[in-house]
Amino acid sequence: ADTTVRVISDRTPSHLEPLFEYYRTLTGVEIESAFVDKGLIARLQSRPTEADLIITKTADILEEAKQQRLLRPFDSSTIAAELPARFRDADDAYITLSYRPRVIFASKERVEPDSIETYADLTDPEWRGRICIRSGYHNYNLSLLSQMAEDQGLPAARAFIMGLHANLARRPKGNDRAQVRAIYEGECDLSLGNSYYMPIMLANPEQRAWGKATYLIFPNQESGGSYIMRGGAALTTANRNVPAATQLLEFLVSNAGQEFIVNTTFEYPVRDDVEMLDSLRALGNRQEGIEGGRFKANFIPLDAIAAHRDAIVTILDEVDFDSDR
Amino acid sequence: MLRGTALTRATRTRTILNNLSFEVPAGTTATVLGPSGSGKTTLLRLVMGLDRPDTGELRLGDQLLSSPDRHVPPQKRGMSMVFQEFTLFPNLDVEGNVAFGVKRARDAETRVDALLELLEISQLKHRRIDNLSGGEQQRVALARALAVAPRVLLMDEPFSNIDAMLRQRLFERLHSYLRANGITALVATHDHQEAFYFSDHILVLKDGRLIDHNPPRRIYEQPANAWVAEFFGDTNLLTGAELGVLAPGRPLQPAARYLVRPETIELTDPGSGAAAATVAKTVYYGAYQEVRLRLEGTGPEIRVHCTGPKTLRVGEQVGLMLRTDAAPHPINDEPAD
Amino acid sequence: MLRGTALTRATRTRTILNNLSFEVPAGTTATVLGPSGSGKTTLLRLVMGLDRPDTGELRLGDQLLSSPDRHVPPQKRGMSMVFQEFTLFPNLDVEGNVAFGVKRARDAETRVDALLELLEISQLKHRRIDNLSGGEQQRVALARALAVAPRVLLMDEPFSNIDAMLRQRLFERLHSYLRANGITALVATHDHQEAFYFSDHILVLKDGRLIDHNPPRRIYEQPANAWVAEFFGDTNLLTGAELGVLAPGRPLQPAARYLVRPETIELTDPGSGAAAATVAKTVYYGAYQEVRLRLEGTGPEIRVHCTGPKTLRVGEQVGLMLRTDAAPHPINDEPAD
Amino acid sequence: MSTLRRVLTGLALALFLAPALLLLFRATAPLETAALWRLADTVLPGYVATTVLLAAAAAMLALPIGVGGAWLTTFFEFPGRRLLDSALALPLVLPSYLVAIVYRELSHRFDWSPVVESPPAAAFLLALTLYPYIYMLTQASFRRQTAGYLEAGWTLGVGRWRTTWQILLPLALPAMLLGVLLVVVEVVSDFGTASALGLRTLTIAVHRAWFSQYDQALAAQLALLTALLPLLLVAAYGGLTQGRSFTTLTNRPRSPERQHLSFSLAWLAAAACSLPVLLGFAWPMLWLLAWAAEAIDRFRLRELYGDLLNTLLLGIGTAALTLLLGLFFALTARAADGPHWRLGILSVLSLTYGMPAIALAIALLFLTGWSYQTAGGAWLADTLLLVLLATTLRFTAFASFSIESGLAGVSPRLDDALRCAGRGRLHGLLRVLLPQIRGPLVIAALLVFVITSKELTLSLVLQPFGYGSLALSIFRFAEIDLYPPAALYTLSLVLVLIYPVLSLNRWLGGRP
Ligand SMILES: Nc1ncnc2c1ncn2[C@@H]1O[C@H](COP(=O)(O)OP(=O)(O)OP(=O)(O)O)[C@@H](O)[C@H]1O
Ligand SMILES: Nc1ncnc2c1ncn2[C@@H]1O[C@H](COP(=O)(O)OP(=O)(O)OP(=O)(O)O)[C@@H](O)[C@H]1O
Ligand SMILES: [Fe+3]
Ligand SMILES: [Mg+2]
Ligand SMILES: [Mg+2]
Repeated sequence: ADTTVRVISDRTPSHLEPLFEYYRTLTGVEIESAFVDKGLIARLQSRPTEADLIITKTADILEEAKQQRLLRPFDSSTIAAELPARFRDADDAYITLSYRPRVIFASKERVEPDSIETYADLTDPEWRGRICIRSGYHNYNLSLLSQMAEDQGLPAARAFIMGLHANLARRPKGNDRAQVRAIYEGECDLSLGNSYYMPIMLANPEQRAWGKATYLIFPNQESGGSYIMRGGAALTTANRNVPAATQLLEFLVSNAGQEFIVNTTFEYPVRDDVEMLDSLRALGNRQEGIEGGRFKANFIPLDAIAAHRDAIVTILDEVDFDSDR
Repeated sequence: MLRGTALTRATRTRTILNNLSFEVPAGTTATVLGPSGSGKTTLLRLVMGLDRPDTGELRLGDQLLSSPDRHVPPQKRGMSMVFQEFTLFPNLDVEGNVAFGVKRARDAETRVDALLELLEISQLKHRRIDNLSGGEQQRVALARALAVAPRVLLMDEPFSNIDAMLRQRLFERLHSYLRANGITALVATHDHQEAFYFSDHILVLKDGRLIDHNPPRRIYEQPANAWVAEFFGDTNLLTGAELGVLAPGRPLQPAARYLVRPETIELTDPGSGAAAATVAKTVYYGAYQEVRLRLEGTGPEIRVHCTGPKTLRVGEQVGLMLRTDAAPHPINDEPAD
Repeated sequence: MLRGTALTRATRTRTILNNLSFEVPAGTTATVLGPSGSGKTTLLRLVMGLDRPDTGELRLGDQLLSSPDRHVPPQKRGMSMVFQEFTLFPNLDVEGNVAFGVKRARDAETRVDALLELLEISQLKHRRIDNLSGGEQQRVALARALAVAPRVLLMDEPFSNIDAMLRQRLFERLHSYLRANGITALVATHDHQEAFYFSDHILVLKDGRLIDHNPPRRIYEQPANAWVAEFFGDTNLLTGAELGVLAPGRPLQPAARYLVRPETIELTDPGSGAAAATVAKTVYYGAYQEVRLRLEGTGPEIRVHCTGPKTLRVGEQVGLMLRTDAAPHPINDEPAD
Repeated sequence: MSTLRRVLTGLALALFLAPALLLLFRATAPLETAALWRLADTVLPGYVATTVLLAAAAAMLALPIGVGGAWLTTFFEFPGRRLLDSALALPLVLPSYLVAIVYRELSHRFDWSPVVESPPAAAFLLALTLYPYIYMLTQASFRRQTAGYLEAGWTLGVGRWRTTWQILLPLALPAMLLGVLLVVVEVVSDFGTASALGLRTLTIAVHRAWFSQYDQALAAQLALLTALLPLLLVAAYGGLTQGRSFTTLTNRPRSPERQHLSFSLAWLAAAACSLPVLLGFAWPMLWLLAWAAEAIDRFRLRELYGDLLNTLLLGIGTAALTLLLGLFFALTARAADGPHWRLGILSVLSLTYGMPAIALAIALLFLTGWSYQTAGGAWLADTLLLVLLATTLRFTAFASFSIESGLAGVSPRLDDALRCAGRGRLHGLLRVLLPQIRGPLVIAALLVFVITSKELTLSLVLQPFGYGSLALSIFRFAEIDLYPPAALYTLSLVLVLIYPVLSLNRWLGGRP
């Protein structure tokens, strides 16, 4: 008789609410939600059964939660059938819902197309004093650097961090968009940022000029692919309403669910049969080898990434990455 | 010469000071005496310049201090004042309070020490204000006002919390201090003893009016009216006819009223004396005994102060007579104004 | 019966009350008298329970009120107190202040009115307290303390801002009010007149010690020591030898010291009397004149209070003699304790 | 103090200490200090230095603005004084981080607008938005002072200025110090502004340890370190006020009349009082209005409804609870002999307020975690009550400090008189003592209400399902750089808060 599902999420409410509303009209299932933008993992740890379903923009914490036995492996033939293995945890503890690569934003005026192909290229002395980036300790950067450490080894990551730090134009501050704006304002020529910021900026009248001043480079297309951030979902250990929660999970990976997610977040879907947004198709069009926005992503398993976090933080501290230039 | 002319001060509903004119010659001490609520504090505040008169003028020597359209601010008057409620500065210690108004820091130390010495509070120099006793606070307030070396010193009940013995000592010292420094003083008090000791002139206030303004002796012996007479001590107000019983042979006007002070009547053995009386009540006051007597017949109650250890009992019979050296003063019973 | 036993109170640096024992029989009035800073206020606070004794006990009837380990809080003692600095509640008007402690709202109105009437402040009923005169505030404080119908009423200098005439009236009314209501009262004052009028017993404090504890007359005439004698009025302390000059023929011990009150010495015409003297100083006090005289030869200075209108001049020659009804009291000059 | 009272106070303090104790437990068991030492060797000194610099500079700037404003509006008459009297409190209604964002955005858009992403500039902005704490507490203290001291000064030939400087200002010392303490604690535990301006403070480090490193021990250690700074200040407060008297005897509680200033001085005073209002409120407000205008078509009153209700509920509830607790604490401290209880209480409250909000929130989460399994606990967590508990724990400092500063000026003789007046404590409390500190009480309630309405982190972490508030909405829009809707919600918040702030004077009843 209980037809409500409780969802806890760190996503922006406006990104999920339309989806929940649609789901309600579709199935009659009421969704109660709490948008805990901060401390989601702590909420999970202290009240593991408070929600039925977790939806997060950083799937890293699902790995953390899994290790702490806070997740209930889902049991769904639909998901098994429809979701490629790289988007599922090995033990079916959580799934990836969407992903976005962490890419390079380059000044249209001051950076020649194809002068940069990999992340490591950013350490080239040519870019000394020309790169902007947000705090090294931000999840986005930590994730990126951890992936690099897994992909190319810790020494390579260290070299990258030091090289990048040496090339920074200014103290790391602001969010990803602020770096693009700095390019627009001429303070620097290159920055790192998540791909979705480009379509978002282009859609915002105030920020359109920033986006227009830059173009996107998907790094590492010749090697393993661009590093990515993942959004994900998982069931909690609450046993109030497992079937309904599983159903919602299935809906999230369904075509309709994916469309909602992609349309609101401008991330990339986990299904190939979801039509790609126009605004994403144009991304990377200045880059050789990128057609219609299709790029190569590096799907390193989350557990492998998590293992490098501490080492990366240590290196950041050592070079005092966020310090004034 | 501090001179007030036709000073008036009123609130919306009532007149607190009504058309006061007075003079205090430079270097002398005048006392403002009056019952509670008669306007003493108000007058002092007005002289100090803390309040303005509604009408009238106040002058110090040639200088016009206050008038309805001119007002020398208090801090420019060269006066200082001891407040009835002391108003010490709670965040400063005794020394800090006393030194507060001293202009040249170099003088402060010695000046403060001398004044604390004068007022017998040297040992309190570094004490906080809030755990001083009432009398100690009062002396600190006095020291503070003296420390600024004022031309005119205004004191509002400066000894109300100080015992007779200490007060006597302080009186004497303060008196010579004021004289030595040529300070004009105006003291508000409700205590006529204080007024007698201290002052060259007494201003008697009642309900905001000045009803007598004379030297102490004059006021005691020849008060402006019956009220003043009573305010300054116990009285017997007797008609000439009544008094004649006590003082046979004196030339008195039978219908007039005379002020007869209790200490001017003598008790004698029953049967002797001019008149016979019965003791109606006695009160012991140490230095004297107040005896209320009823004259034989239906005469008025008569008060007598008698000194000495003799104890009278209620109902006892005694003789009565006016002392031969006494000079009863005829009283004009209309209010002075 | 309010009884204190060996009460002591000290700060870190000094002892304020030192081993005080006293008794106030129920329904009577006792006065705590002492110079400024002697510990009167401290004693009252201790009785009220605002402070605790360091040692000793305080009992009211059978009830133990204070001891070092037991303490009945002030609001449970059935006492009330008039503070030396009044401490009225500034946010309430006169009525609000007086009615504050009245438990049953129904009684409040009549009770307050009666008390305001008693203390002659009815017309102030709805006034804010910040523009009352000092004496008016003091009476409001008194009314507030009376309004709660206490078993024991503590008053700290309750008349210090009130003139003699009004004080006299209030004394009388308060006295009968206390008697009529069976209220035990403890009054701190520095004014021995007040003490004489008001009290059944007087407690004399000096430097935190109780040095005399007797009915008024006894204290005036047979004080515990010279200091008490002086505190209660002008004195002459004369050896038997010196006194002999004024009172020839009396049986006196030449080496002993006697208390001779100034009002027990008579001035006579020069040449008559027992001894000859020269006037050294005179002070006019209205009811009497204080005369300081120097005996012929190198005798001590002698104070005489003489009543009557005769004016003496400094340097004048007069005769002197002890009044025949005077009984000089031999003084034990060691401190009482 | 009675045993019952001791026990109650002890229990209340234990409640306030619980989060800190949990942190201490997390920080020390098992004792892992490697990360902390590594940090100490690398970036920690920088964090500490920035934090201290920021706090010190903000306090040094806010103090003269707050005290100066209070002084001018209380003791002088000048053009616009009435208006400025209320307006000086206005910067309070804007969330600090939003003001920072406005100034940051302006610096990008206009060359003439100064760059604010540096610690000194941030300190300036923080001072601009936080000085009202000092202003309000100090003003309340000034208002209570009596004209008697000025008059006493005059009778000694001393003018208004020197008496003000040597008597009136020192008597307001507790209010000023406690105001400064509030400012410092707020700066130290601030996350929003520091993150908007890219500063590296200890609180940022705590967030980093928690959310980037998932290192709870380190986060707890850093949080405790952060809370240490306010404790030092409480000690300083104790030292500076110990053994001094700030009480005014109350027989003639007339306030000083305002002095009329000469023409040029009057305009100077008006300008001096206008400047902080202009910079801290009017100017950012103008831009917020402009932004809000862009989003006006997206305005849905109905969507706002729930947010508004929650905001009001939480604000009023917290104000009521903190007022009660603050009163309880302040009265306990007053009744106790010696300063120990008082300083103890101040310390505990500062500790709870001084730890970064995120630390408090997470500590509470864990403290109440077990109870979620019980029916009552689940109910607690699913209603606003847990958030209410959190805001109450955090903001009781405001109520308590304000009341403390008010009571510091009330003579203990008044308590004595109350105890002798034959009535119970409560009667005296309600009829006399509370009216004496009416100003500080109203200010306490207002401060807590305003602060709670702007509060973010606690409700973010502890929010029940289906919860929303104005502050949360503002934050969510600002976070993704959507300033027009953020501005729109801010305006709604301002509309809620501005009425009480502007009515403050009326509630204070003008002057006694
Ligand atoms: N602002 C005021 N408004 C109304 N009445 C006032 C005001 N100030 C003083 N009064 C009244 O004026 C009268 C005179 O007050 P004042 O303080 O001068 O008396 P006082 O002679 O000093 O009396 P006390 O000996 O009791 O101190 C009092 O009755 C007082 O209540
Ligand atoms: N907290 C305290 N610390 C130090 N000394 C104190 C304290 N309280 C009182 N005293 C001192 O104890 C002495 C007695 O004070 P108390 O107030 O009892 O005197 P009092 O007899 O009432 O004097 P007065 O007639 O002047 O009011 C004074 O010298 C006072 O300075
Ligand atoms: Fe993002
Ligand atoms: Mg007066
Ligand atoms: Mg006293």
